[in-house]
Amino acid sequence: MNTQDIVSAVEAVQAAILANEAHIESLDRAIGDGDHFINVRRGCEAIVAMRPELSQLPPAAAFERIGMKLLSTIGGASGPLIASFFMSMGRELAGIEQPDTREFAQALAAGVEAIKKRGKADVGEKTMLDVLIPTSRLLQRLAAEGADRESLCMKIKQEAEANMLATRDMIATKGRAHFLGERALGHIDPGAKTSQVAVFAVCDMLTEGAAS
Amino acid sequence: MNTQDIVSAVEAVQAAILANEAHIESLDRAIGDGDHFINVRRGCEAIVAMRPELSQLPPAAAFERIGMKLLSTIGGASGPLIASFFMSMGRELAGIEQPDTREFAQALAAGVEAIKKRGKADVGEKTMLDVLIPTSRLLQRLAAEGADRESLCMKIKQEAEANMLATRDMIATKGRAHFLGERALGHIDPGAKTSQVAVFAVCDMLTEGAAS
Amino acid sequence: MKKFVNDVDQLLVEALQGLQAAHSDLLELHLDPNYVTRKQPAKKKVALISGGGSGHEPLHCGLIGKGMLDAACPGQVFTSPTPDQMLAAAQAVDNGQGVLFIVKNYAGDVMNFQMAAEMMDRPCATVLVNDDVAVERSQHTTGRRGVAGTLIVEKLVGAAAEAGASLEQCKALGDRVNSRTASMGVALTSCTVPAAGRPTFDIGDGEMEFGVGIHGEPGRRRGPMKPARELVDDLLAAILADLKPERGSEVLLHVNGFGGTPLVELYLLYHCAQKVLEREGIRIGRSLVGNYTTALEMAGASLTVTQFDGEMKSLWDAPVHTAALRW
Amino acid sequence: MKKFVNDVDQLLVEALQGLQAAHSDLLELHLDPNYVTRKQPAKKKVALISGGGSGHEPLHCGLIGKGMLDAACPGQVFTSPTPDQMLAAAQAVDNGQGVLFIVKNYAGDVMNFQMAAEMMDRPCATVLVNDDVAVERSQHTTGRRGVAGTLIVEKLVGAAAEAGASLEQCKALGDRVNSRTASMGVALTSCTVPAAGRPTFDIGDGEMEFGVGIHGEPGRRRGPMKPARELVDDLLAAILADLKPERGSEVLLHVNGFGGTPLVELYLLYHCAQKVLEREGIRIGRSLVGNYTTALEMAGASLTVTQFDGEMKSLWDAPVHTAALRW
Ligand SMILES: Nc1ncnc2c1ncn2[C@@H]1O[C@H](COP(=O)(O)OP(=O)(O)O)[C@@H](O)[C@H]1O
Ligand SMILES: Nc1ncnc2c1ncn2[C@@H]1O[C@H](COP(=O)(O)OP(=O)(O)O)[C@@H](O)[C@H]1O
Ligand SMILES: [Mg+2]
Ligand SMILES: [Mg+2]
Ligand SMILES: [Mg+2]
Ligand SMILES: [Mg+2]
Repeated sequence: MNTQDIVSAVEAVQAAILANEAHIESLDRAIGDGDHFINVRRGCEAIVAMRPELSQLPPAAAFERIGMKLLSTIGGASGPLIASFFMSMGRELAGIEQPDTREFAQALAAGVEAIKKRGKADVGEKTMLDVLIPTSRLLQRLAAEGADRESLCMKIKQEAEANMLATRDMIATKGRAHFLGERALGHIDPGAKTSQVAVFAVCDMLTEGAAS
Repeated sequence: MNTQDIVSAVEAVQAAILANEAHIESLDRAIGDGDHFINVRRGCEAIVAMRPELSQLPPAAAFERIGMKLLSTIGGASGPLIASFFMSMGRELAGIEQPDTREFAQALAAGVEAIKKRGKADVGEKTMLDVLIPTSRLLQRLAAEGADRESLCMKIKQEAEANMLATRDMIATKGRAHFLGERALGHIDPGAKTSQVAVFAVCDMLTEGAAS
Repeated sequence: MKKFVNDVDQLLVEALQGLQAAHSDLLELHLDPNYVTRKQPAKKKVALISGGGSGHEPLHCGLIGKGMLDAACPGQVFTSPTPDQMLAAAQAVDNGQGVLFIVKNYAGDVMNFQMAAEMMDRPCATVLVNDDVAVERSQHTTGRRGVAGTLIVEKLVGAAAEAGASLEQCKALGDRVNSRTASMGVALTSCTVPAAGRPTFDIGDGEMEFGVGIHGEPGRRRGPMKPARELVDDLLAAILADLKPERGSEVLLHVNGFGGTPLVELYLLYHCAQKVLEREGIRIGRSLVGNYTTALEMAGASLTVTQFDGEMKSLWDAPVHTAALRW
Repeated sequence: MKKFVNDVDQLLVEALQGLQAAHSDLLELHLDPNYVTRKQPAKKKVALISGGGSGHEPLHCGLIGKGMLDAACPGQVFTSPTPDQMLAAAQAVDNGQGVLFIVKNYAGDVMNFQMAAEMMDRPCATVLVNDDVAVERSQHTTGRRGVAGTLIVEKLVGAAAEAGASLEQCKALGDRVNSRTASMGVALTSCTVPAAGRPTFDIGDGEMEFGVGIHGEPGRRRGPMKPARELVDDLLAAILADLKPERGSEVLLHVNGFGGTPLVELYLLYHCAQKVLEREGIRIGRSLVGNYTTALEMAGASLTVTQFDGEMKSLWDAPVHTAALRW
């Protein structure tokens, strides 16, 4: 994976987020304050605008720049969390010019760990972590097993999808949905949804890239 | 006509106003501020509550008391106008214990004159006066001609109805509807409507009374 | 209708009782007839009394206190108060220097205050406020309405009265401020008179009422929603056409919310208005932004410009201590 | 969506520019990163900085000035501001006595202020406001929200800071005020986040959301509309169950409108609340009624009770000069 992949991934995520606008927005309206889509879109736009600058950087520095930019762009609960994710990935990849799948999986796990720490949250609390933690674990395992990209991406997507859907039956203990108590039951967490959408976008980009 | 007739007339007017609530209210919502029905109902209630006191008084004093009570009860544009009407009728009937139709018509004309003076308005300005002025004039003529009650009431009602409907095609130059300019076209004036309703109620009471 | 209310018929009295209790250091409530006076009566000065239908809060009761009104007579919602209220208020606050009524130009308010003045045996004068340029002036009609400019008349005359101006001087100042003040507003929604229980008018999602008053009534014309910038252009064009201020003149700019429009939008309107005035070479000497002359929960706003002259700016700056304005 | 706006993405900056221009004697606006400071920097005192999503105006920018905040960091509508804003604001207003962040307890606000504190190399402390009793306290959750009680914390700590209290004293006072403050609210309508363009929730004509926050989000439960008296009973029951004030204790009662509810209704709520507190033997030492901690144009209101102790009442009375509070 190189910086060009990162830039392509960001573009793919932006496109996917925009394509899911109505759904993501309705989720944060239902159990949040209605701004999650706008926050994430603002973040995507800022990063896509940085493409020229990012292309000059090694992956580690690119991730750090992305994190810093998102930190001052998104705001809300998702801002510091997503920013911490990228900054931590950047730190983890320091000195690695072309991370392989295992190194990337390792960095991603560090990023997820940073979200857990910053948000003081874990699985089962009806947040983005319900998608990110299991998906990241699975990625590490598949990478260690040396799975081929095609099947790896397919399994990762299944895992993200299933866990995103599972947030529907959770009572939130973190984030705004927590204020709703039982009323949040039956609604998917918006952050879990964007995480799943992002995972899908990156997987699809990677496999399409492979196919082409 | 004696004070008992006045009290019965007040009750009849109240019932008629209540029966026309939706229509009157919608008219003042369309070209006013929506309170005309409430104002008039408040006035009616206050007078009906005064029945015991009124019954003790000669017509002149009863009209004056009604006027004073309405002055401190209705408010808005219609309050001082309707109050002036009754106070002036009271003054006009001073010393007359049992006014006949001609005397009553005379007093009513004085009441309408008081509205004109207080409101600085005349026919054609899209107000209650568009009903009251011609109706009062007709009453004076019919009374002078010695028309029988039945046909007098029928003609008076026709006059009130026609003139009430005619306000629909007027541009207002007085009252709130004036602020709307041409937009008031096509709407009946609320004060003209209540005036017509009141005229009908009194006429119906008088003719029913005669029939029974 | 969704409102915080117990019994619609008791709304006004219960709200007045709450007002009085929340400002017990400032206000005294009198019921039946209803009027509100300063807690600490003013010493020897012209007594300023205003009033009008309720539903425009903080106007007028929130403007009672040192440097502004001595008393206010609240009517039912959107219904002018009655002469007995005005007579009782005058009786309570006149200390021999005469009474000045500050009255918004509506048929109902004018006639009720007029009857009070006729029934009163003390020196009194009336300032009629008619700042709304959405309505043309005319000899043959009721003329223009009084809207958000009323607060400015009350503030400036209030300061003059506090400083010892005579009844004639107060009346003359009020008329002058009124003639140098122009307003115009736009509404995005109607409001619901509590006793009526439903909105006064219906309006579509992409529409606005242009040239509205402060009673949830329809305006001069209905038009499509426009960007704030263009709306402000339209409002100020009408206001400036009326006032015709010279380049370099100094004004007070008041952005008034009708109740249902958040401050963030009012400040945005201020920003737009400031740019227009700048372009026209007009200096904003003072400003006021907020919900002061409201129409219950109506969404919308008006712009008011007062062209300062002489001592008007220093009268604006004079101390005031009321529930809604204080400095 | 019907709002006064030019370009939704520019709404915040244009509104801030309007705010600054309308209060050019009081406020100074800094853009990119966005923060607002006092025009006249305070002399040698603890620097008080607050901030949060926009849409709650006049909170927080309207509370900058002598006796209250030194700076505020406005985020996008309902979106917490970012650490770069807080760092720049701290840099601008810290004069060596340390920085106190006053933060409403939301995951986003907490994390962004926390990251700013971690990145800062000056003495700083944080007061977390969590006065909303609609949400239970718990070790395992985000805990209670900060709502209208925030203004009270800012006022009292602001007065103490102005009087020379140290960073530790300000932090301790803020925590104490917070622990003695409880709020609860009810909404009759939702509001529309401008960038989203449609109401956050739909609600029927006869329904209300009970136990809501200030972001147009649904509350703890939806129920049928009730008379104001019963609503106030419910709200105060929850508040008093939390504060457990003794008979005879003295409180500040704050009736806060969410933006779309007219003053006349807020005063009616005050009247109802006053009766309940009277019945419970609790004295209302001070009160505040108005739209201070809003959720754009949401109709609804919250009640806040602060149980005074020691110097808290005199800190409330201490002079304050901001756009929204002044005495
Ligand atoms: N403590 C937390 N840990 C992890 N994720 C969180 C936490 N708090 C909130 N989130 C995530 O953030 C999402 C909301 O983000 P967003 O709407 O942008 O911010 P806000 O809640 O401040 O409006 C939630 O759906 C949830 O997935
Ligand atoms: N100057 C006037 N002369 C005669 N009638 C008037 C005048 N002004 C208003 N009216 C009448 O009053 C009616 C409105 O009364 P109402 O709604 O009770 O008072 P307001 O207009 O103050 O809300 C109008 O429909 C009109 O008939
Ligand atoms: Mg959100
Ligand atoms: Mg009316
Ligand atoms: Mg009226
Ligand atoms: Mg948010």
